[in-house]
Amino acid sequence: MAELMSLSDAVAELVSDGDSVALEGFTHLIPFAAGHEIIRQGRRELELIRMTPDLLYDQMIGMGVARRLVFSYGGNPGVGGLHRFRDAIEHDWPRPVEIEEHSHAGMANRYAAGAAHLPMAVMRGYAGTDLMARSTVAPITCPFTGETLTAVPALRPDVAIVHAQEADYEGNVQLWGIPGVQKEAVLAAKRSLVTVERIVDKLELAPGGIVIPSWVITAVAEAPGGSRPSYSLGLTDRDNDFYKFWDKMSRDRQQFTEWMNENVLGKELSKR
Amino acid sequence: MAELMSLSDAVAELVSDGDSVALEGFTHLIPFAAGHEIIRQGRRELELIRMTPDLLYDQMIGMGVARRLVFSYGGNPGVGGLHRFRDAIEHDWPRPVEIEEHSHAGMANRYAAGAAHLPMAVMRGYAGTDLMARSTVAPITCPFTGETLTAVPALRPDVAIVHAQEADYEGNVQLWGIPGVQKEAVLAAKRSLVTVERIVDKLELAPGGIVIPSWVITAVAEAPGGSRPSYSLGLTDRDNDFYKFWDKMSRDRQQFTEWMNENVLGKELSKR
Amino acid sequence: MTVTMPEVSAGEVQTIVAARRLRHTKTVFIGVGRPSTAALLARMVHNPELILVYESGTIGAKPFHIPLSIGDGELAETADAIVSVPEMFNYWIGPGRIDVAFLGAAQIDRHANLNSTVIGDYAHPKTRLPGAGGAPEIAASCGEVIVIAPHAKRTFVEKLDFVTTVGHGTGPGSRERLGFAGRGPTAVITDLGVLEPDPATCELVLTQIHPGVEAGGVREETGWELRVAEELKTTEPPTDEELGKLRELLER
Amino acid sequence: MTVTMPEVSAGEVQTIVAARRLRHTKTVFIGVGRPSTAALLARMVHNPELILVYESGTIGAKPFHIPLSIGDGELAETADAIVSVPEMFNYWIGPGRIDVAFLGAAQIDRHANLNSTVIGDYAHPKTRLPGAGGAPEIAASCGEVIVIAPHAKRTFVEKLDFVTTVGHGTGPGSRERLGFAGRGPTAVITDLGVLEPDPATCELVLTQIHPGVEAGGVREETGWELRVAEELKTTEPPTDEELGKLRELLER
Repeated sequence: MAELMSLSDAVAELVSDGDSVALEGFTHLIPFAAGHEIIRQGRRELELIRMTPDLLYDQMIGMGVARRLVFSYGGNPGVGGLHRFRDAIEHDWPRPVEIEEHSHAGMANRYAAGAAHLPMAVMRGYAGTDLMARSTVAPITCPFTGETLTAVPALRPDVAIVHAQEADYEGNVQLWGIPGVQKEAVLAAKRSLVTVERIVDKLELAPGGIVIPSWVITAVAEAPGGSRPSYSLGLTDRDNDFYKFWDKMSRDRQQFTEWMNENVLGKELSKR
Repeated sequence: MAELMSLSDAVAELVSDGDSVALEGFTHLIPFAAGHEIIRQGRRELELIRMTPDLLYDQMIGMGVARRLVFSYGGNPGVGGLHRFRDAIEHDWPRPVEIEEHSHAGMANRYAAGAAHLPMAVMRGYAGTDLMARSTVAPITCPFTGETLTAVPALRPDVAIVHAQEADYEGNVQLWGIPGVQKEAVLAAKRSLVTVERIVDKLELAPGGIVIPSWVITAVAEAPGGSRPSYSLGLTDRDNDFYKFWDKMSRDRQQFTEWMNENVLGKELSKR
Repeated sequence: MTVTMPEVSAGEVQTIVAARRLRHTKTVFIGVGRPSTAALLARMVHNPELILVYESGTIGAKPFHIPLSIGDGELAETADAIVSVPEMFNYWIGPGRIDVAFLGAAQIDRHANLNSTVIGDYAHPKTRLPGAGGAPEIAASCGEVIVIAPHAKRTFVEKLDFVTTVGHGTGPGSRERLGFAGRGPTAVITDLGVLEPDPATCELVLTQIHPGVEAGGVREETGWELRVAEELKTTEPPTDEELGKLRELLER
Repeated sequence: MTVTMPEVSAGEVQTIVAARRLRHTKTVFIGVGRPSTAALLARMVHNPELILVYESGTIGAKPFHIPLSIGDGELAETADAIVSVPEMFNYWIGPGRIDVAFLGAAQIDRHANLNSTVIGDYAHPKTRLPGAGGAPEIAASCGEVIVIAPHAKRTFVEKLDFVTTVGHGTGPGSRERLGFAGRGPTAVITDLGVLEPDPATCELVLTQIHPGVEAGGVREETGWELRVAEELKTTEPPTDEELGKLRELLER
């Protein structure tokens, strides 16, 4: 059964230096509060896994948390590039970051294979691209048709962290809206943390609701607003202005560092 | 876009003699009305595909509709065997039926591969069993770990038929409760028919609701009560007594034939 | 205390013994019939937190009535989560998330391999049975398997007519060679007693007999030379609570 | 009629031309930015039934505002169906259910192959770009691909620094050899004109120029010897309705 913990205790207990960590959420429900807590606790040498690094990994990379990055699209959605991500890859600042990149279809299938505890998934993809050589995929032949397909290796992170709208006191979690690969990430990981907007007495199945039962989750932590500047459908709105602000502000290393010091490191996690 | 049709027109248009036809619904939402219409229209030489043949295929097999059966569990759930299914396999009555059998996991993955238009899916399964030789599966080696897995060939029926709670006038379909492999069956098939309890002005997303958009469905037909004696969660109840009654009644060929004549062939489809 | 109860049937004892096995189980995978009844009884008497998983996709179902099918409406209405069949097998059963699976069979051999496909020749069967269903992958992957079967010579056979589901294969090492993650069958609970695999040989041994049953009688109903454990236990008789709750459940 | 309108920008023409391409399209797959604007405009002006599919899993979204991200709340709230990312790629994009996909790129070559990964050397890049996202599989499987890109020499290059997405590969037969089901790029719409692949060679040819643009100017902004179609068309100027609706959309 999932243990209800404070966010700081959960991060302290679940995430260790050197771990492979997937913080998932596809545009929606991105677990910013948890990522910030990882930064505050000074974790280092993490392998960060995420389809769309988004501002969250831009922040974590810029703060030197990551040794390695596994991803499929490192942009600021609808705005442009990610400057800390670029600076790390182009200029090794604040430290060199090793990268492994995939397509979205590849990453999604890697999570699905991980959730199934299979060593791989098969798909059509990567064919003819230079990604094939830069990635970790392999051709595989269909025994029935002879067609050459692509095998992608399963993702099995040490820890998966996702955000959801709500949990009950037993640690059952419900999310609705764009589900991304959150369920797959939780089921693929060895340990998992779900942060939630609110804890309720009883989950009422919502339209489009997906329930992840407590017994496949390690820890649940309440973190209201924990997906901001991303959003939790029905409860908070996406802060599109912040995404635009980030594009300007984060171009400069010093400005970035000051912003993080003031807005992330300086913020004591409110006691709950 | 799906065309709204009467059930009899839809069956006449979509199902031809010799087709491979999957009528799916896992305990829940079994499309009995559509199956009965196939019987009434005298279709022959069908390859019937279904994870759990259930009473529906027992009836269709007993009426001589099937040339071949692809399945994974041919029982009367919670009651016992299927007497018409057995009589066909054991004594070729009313005609010989060729069989291809799988495990549930295998069939589910075959549908999933079909929905993806991939030639196969990989899984762990069948290993060590006599099913391996009686089925259509093949070993496949993971290029990353060397593990021997099992490849199952995709299912791509000519027609899939499923039942759902509701559709709107544009042919978008919503179902809730146990989803089985209905969505996969529709997406795997070349043509599809969805029968529904009711047609509504606008679909309101229900708790646990799954929407299949109109544009991947060929035809939608209203068929209130169309899943009886199975059920449509929230609208009709499973007629457990009928499942028990069937076990007794259907043991005898003549009783079965009389029952079908009276209750299926004799019933003109009510005009809608 | 037990004197007030009417006579106990062998089937009732079988169900009660199966329920006791779930005392410390977190998640159980069940089909319909006796396994389902046993799991519901376990939730009532021994383990109210027990999580029931049915292959219809209902996870954490809490039925008040014994369901007839594995997909009855009450299972869907009371479940914590409902998933599709592909998801059930790929994300839940395959990875071994379920601790205990109850399985039945028409034939079982000394290594707890199961046949639920056919009696007689495959192409010209004497009796065509329902087939595999979820059993092969459930038995491969769930933490452990408990088989529930009526004890009779035609069920406990020297050689299966068809291997639908691998239990311990041909003995030690079989499961590992096949890449199975689960421990396989740990008990076969019948209406006469309990058989458990010998840790050294994986051969089923009679380790427990129900009250009023003799080991000799069990051997007679077994189609191979059944070994009897040196320390043969006798099943503790059903308590008033177990029997009362079971009958309450069956009458709902 | 058009005299009342203020001057039209090249970007507006590009968006309007892209929208016109969707007149008879059933389903379109779109990212954010100009493609999204074009698809919304097409729904307003040419094709109210057009079905928008975003890789976030929102199928049939009907946003009133131009979304900033492909997963904005309005997309989820107005969608006919929402699916997970694995389902989106496996059940919807892979099987070629989407008729037209709009894609962008930082570099494009004469066979309409795309680079959105890196400028310069992969290990020591001059500019690290976002990467593949969904593009490789979208371009392989969707019915056809329309590329939307600004027309500049650094974008239309002789040789890609990295092949992120295969358009027509090295020419005729490439897509078939790779097993791609979709037809690949059928048009590249820029702020100067439209390029379309020559059916015989799959090489992009300038087939249409926007009002006020000269073919020579387009060739100058192209990094290879751009061929010009014998019958070079000129883009029909935006109508009042197109321009009015576009500006209305951008101001919402």
